[in-house]
Amino acid sequence: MNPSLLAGLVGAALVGLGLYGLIAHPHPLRKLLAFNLVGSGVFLVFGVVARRGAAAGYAFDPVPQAMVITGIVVAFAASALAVALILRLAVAGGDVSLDPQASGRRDDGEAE
Amino acid sequence: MSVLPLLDIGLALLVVAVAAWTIAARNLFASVLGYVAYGLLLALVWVRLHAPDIALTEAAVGGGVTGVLLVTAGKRLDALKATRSGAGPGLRERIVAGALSALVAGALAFVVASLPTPAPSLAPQAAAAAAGPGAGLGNPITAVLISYRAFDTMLEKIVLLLAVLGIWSVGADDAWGSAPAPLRRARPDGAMVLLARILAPIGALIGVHIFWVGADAPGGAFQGGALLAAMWMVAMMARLLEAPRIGSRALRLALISGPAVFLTVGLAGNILAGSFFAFPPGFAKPLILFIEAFMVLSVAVALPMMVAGPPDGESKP
Amino acid sequence: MNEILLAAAGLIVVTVAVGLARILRGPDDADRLMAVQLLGTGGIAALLLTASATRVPGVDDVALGLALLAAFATMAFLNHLDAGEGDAEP
Amino acid sequence: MSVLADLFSLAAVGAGVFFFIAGTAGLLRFPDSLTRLHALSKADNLGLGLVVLGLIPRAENPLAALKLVVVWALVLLSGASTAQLIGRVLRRGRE
Repeated sequence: MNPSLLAGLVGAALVGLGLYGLIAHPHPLRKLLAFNLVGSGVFLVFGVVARRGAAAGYAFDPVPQAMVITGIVVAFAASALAVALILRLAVAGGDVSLDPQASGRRDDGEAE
Repeated sequence: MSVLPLLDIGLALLVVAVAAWTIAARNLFASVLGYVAYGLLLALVWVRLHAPDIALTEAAVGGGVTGVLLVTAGKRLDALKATRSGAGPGLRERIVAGALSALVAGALAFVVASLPTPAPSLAPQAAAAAAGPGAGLGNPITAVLISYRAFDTMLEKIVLLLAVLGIWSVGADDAWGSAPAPLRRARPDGAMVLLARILAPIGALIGVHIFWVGADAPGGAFQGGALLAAMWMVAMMARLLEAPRIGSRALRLALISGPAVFLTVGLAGNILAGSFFAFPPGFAKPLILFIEAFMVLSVAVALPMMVAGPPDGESKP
Repeated sequence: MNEILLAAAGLIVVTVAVGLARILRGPDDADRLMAVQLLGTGGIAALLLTASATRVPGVDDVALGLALLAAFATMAFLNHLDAGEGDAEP
Repeated sequence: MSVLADLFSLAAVGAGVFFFIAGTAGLLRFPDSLTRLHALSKADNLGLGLVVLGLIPRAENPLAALKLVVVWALVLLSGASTAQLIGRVLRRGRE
């Protein structure tokens, strides 16, 4: 098995694991973490494409690699914004539930 | 029988196992610890894929700064006593979710296994950009980021700026203009202060080095900036430095300097070299380093402000 | 020679993987932090060995970055761990 | 000369691997957190140090060799101070 195929399979497995965590975890920070796993899995697939595209004297294709670097930065920016929103949700509602029924209970509990 | 394939397979299994741990862990702290370990291992995988630039970025952002962002967020949630997160899905939903995830992963694995041979490549264009008139950049990735796909890179810096603005705007109205909450409230231990005092300056030097060699070797503006950002946060965690007020003019200028300089040089290219983001022949390399220096500044300031979060109004200006 | 260096890298990765069992077992967060620290050091060692054997250029800078960021992340986790100690007071 | 250098590399790297294994064994086998901390610092300091020592003769230029030493020094610095901090957290947990 060649290294780039192996890395591609790892990327696919990471996307699957992250997707499962994204659906199955109730806690939004855990969902965010799982989403980051999906992201890095996709980046790894990009990395495989870059490695396979070795040409012009380089051991890799620089264009997908540069896109991955841009992608990592943008993913971080989105994560940071999501964290700020989650914290705001906690300040506003007293918990971090994304469940509409739970937030219904939360409204009952609030002294108006 | 070579050892290398065995090493690769061991590394691959380890990465997947640690990723599974971050999903399976019971508490948030353990899960984030797993994520940092995962970022580190992924950096090794990137080196095996001949991508040291991405390895640095992944270690800096994936392992380091994202981990710190999440652990800081978890700490703040604890302080709010907001730990209740509602029940997770039931067993049946979990099985369906598992099946769906397995299906997606399987499809992606199939696609990866059936990628076309010979692989399409934009490497010749990147090589042309790297060797372009007066450029002479040894690192083709820097050439792609600043020259071949300059527009993307500039927009990425604007995304960073927008994220900072978005984060600031979720703060309370009357807190506007004040400083974000400190990364640590308690007085730090002596050992932590000592570590920060030694680590931060050395780390900042290494950050500048990685930016500087980025034109010809792995490294570059973002990686250097991320290291500088991490060192600023180290100093903030030891309370050697305090987070600036978000109303501070110096902070705001530093934040916009990267995209502003990039855009100005891009527009100047319209006049001097005939097209947007074209660099005049003979000046490409110094111009690229000039743009990158301001990008380093923007990144180094934007990342800690994102981790620090919205202004909180409590800290005195 | 290269093969032996790779084998050493592999041994370290395996060792560190076994050490990760510590993360899974706990019992508390300080032990988990130690295991991640071991993984960081072992990861850097494996990285340097592999890079030396496969001649990927520029890996010394990656190792520098990893060493810095491992220290940075450890500090943040410690920051969280000793939070109980009068963290409420500003 | 190069054979000698190779032998030196092998010996140092081998000793480094030994300390990694010893450190991990300690992390897994020692009864309480403070002794595990002790085991961990051996792997950090000696394991990586010996690996770095073994790789120095193979470095491409003096700057790369210097960087290897700096990597080790950084790990030493952070390992020493975080061991101290972890120790305090553990002691506080006991009280």
